[in-house]
Amino acid sequence: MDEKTIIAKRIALELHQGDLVNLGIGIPTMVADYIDHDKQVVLQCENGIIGIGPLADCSTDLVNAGGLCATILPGGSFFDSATSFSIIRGGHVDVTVLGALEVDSEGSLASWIIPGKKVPGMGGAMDLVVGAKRVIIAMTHTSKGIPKILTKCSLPLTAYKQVNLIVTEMAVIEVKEDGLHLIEVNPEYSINQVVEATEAKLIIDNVIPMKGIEQ
Amino acid sequence: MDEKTIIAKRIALELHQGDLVNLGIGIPTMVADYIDHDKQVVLQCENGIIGIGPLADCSTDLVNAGGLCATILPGGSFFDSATSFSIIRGGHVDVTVLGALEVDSEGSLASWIIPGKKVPGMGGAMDLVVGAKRVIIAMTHTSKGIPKILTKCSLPLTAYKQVNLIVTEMAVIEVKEDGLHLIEVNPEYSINQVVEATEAKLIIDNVIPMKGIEQ
Amino acid sequence: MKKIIQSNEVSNYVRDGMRIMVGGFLANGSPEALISAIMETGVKNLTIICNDGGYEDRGVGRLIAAGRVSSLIASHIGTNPAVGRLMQENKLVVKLVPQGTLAEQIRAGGAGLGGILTPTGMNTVVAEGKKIITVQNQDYLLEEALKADLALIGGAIADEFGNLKYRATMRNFNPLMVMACNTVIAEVSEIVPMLDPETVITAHPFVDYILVGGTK
Amino acid sequence: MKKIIQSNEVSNYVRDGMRIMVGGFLANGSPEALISAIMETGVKNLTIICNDGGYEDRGVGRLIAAGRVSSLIASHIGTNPAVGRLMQENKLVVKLVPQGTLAEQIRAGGAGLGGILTPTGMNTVVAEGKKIITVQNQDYLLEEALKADLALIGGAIADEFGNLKYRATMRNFNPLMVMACNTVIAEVSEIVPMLDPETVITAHPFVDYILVGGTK
Repeated sequence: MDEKTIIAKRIALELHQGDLVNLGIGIPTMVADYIDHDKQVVLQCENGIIGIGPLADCSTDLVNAGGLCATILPGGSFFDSATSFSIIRGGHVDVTVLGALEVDSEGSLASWIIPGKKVPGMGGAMDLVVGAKRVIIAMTHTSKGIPKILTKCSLPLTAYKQVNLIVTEMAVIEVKEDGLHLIEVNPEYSINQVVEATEAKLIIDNVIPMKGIEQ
Repeated sequence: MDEKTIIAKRIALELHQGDLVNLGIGIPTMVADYIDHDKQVVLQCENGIIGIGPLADCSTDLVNAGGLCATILPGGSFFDSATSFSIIRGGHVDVTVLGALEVDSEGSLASWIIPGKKVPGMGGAMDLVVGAKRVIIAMTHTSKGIPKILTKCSLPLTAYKQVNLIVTEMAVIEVKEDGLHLIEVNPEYSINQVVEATEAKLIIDNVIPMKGIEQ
Repeated sequence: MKKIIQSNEVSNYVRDGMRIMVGGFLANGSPEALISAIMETGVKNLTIICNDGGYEDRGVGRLIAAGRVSSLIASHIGTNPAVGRLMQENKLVVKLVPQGTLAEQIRAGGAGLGGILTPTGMNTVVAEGKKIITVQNQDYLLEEALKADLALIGGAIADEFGNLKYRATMRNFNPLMVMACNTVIAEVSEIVPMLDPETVITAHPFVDYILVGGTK
Repeated sequence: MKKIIQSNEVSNYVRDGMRIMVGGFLANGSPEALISAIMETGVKNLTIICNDGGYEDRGVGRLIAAGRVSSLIASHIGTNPAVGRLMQENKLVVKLVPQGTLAEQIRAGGAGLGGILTPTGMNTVVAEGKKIITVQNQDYLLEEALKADLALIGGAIADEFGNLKYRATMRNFNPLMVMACNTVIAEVSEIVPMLDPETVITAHPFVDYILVGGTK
């Protein structure tokens, strides 16, 4: 199983019956493939849809937040961008899953700009992480060996102190008032390997094997 | 012709081709009966409708801003109260016609409260007079002989300096930077009678007979 | 998908002292069956946020006339004589708000905004005690966002998923209030299989309970 | 009822240096025929307000890639390499705005509000130089309302009165922009006799001109 699949499968477990969920572009989008169908999780996209379904050929007028042609599931609906962000900013999204370039020990994240190098823009990410009840970061643990979970973000922030959970291919880390708690580790790695791949201090009290990633 | 009809007929002349118009309760509502049908004036009600039509028996789910059962004309549409006041506050209503208890020489008006006596509330009036491009006041010239057009309003204001035109059964008065200009007088009254029934100073330069009130 | 409730279950969701938003404009689009159900419960001391005071025998005005309401936030109270009477008897506190401001404050509450900057009410008693914010040389009144515990929604038609659309002018404050309250009970005249996704006004995640009982 | 225009008439409504809002989200709901018509005119030095920079060959990105735009206000520019290139060449100034803030700023412009109070962007570079307003012990960023001279609207179906509805996710920023601009040109895929009054998204008084030319 590749690292993206591990991350997506693990995050799918965090979504509960009836949750309204916004999935970002990249690994977060893959989470949709692993959600238990009995849970009736409802997916929102910030371009104005509740109940987005699988991708489709472009015979529809409907795209997802990544601009890809998609479908709407029964019971879904369309709305404008102001309404969409009222839903997001107003705290009506239960969970948002987003990628990040860096996350830090206070739960701040950086994801929208590498000054002088890459400026994609923040899109809806700043609203999503401020507004959603729960913010889950889906990302590889390091960037080619360089830690992305830091004591303090070095890149310009997307938001300050908003992340609740970090899921990587190596571990699951919960952000609490007192810092980052390592709660699950992928059995393919040792706790020490996780600690070494993490710049921020990890609080290690009760680690269990990473859930939901059985083949 | 009674005084309300005189006022309504005169105001109807102020509405132009394609105008989006909001008519208040009372005399303003009567204006609708005298609009030239060729003008395609469109009526908006603040409870969420563009294209309101005549009153109806209560077989519809539709009321006007006075709570009376009404109809919608072809091309009309419904919307929520926030959208309705976006239209109003945002300057998209060309003309609003409203009643008033007092209007003054600066174009301020009072219409929503007589402290200690009557407190109906402002409803949508404060938004309408601030937002509409043109504010026309429809009212009897006096209240049983007591002037309602004053140097300075004595009652709590609905808005400060927002009125453009005052139409009564006696006269038509335009509010300009330098004060109130008497521009038309109902031939049944003399200019002196109008001046005596008005507390505010009237600038009298070029008065013509009141238009549109022929039988 | 949504929990359908009966009118005798409404009592599970209301309690003394609650802050409740009630849809409707002069009782058009008010949830009459839900209001009747609340009349049946003994709840009192309610704070009601509604466009107006309704009528003594229609809309939210029934709760007011029955003495269940201690505080009312509305834009207009002239159609319900009970409001003035109870105010004079010091049994009811009324806060009058311009209608567009009220609509926008409720919308802001649902949209996660702190409040609104409106020109409405400037230089009137409405502005007293409030912050003035200047933007691009124009003064605006800061009016704070409004939220509540419970929304009572009327004038709606639901589909089996719990999506709502509203009948004609019954839409008014209803779709704003569903966003601004912790719990939402919608009274619907009927439940259809599925609404066209382009015509849904309130999406199903915002509706907690549905009472079938509105007049058609 | 509305003036139907041909694509060669679009030049009557645009001029150098204009501030233009363009609907669409990654070119979904963008007015491609209107954008082509503007490409045909010689206008340049435009300020464009749009959700994103589109693509080099689709949406508002075509105007950017052709060097017609000197200033862009958007939430995302990662899909159009021309944007980064022109920025580096100092030919284009880009102001990045969080998407929800941008939507709400445009809505505020159309609604006569001075701006919005949002928690989004607090403690980030987005907050730099902006007023912080505290409401009920929470800090909000004051983001000013946005307006423009012209709105170019896409993804719509019109009726003979000029009312619009939008197809699926093509709604996005379009109905917000019609309210915030002095002149509105809507590109529609078809004109039907009359839309159901409950399904109209943009009422006809907001539409000045209609171009039939959108892809169906």
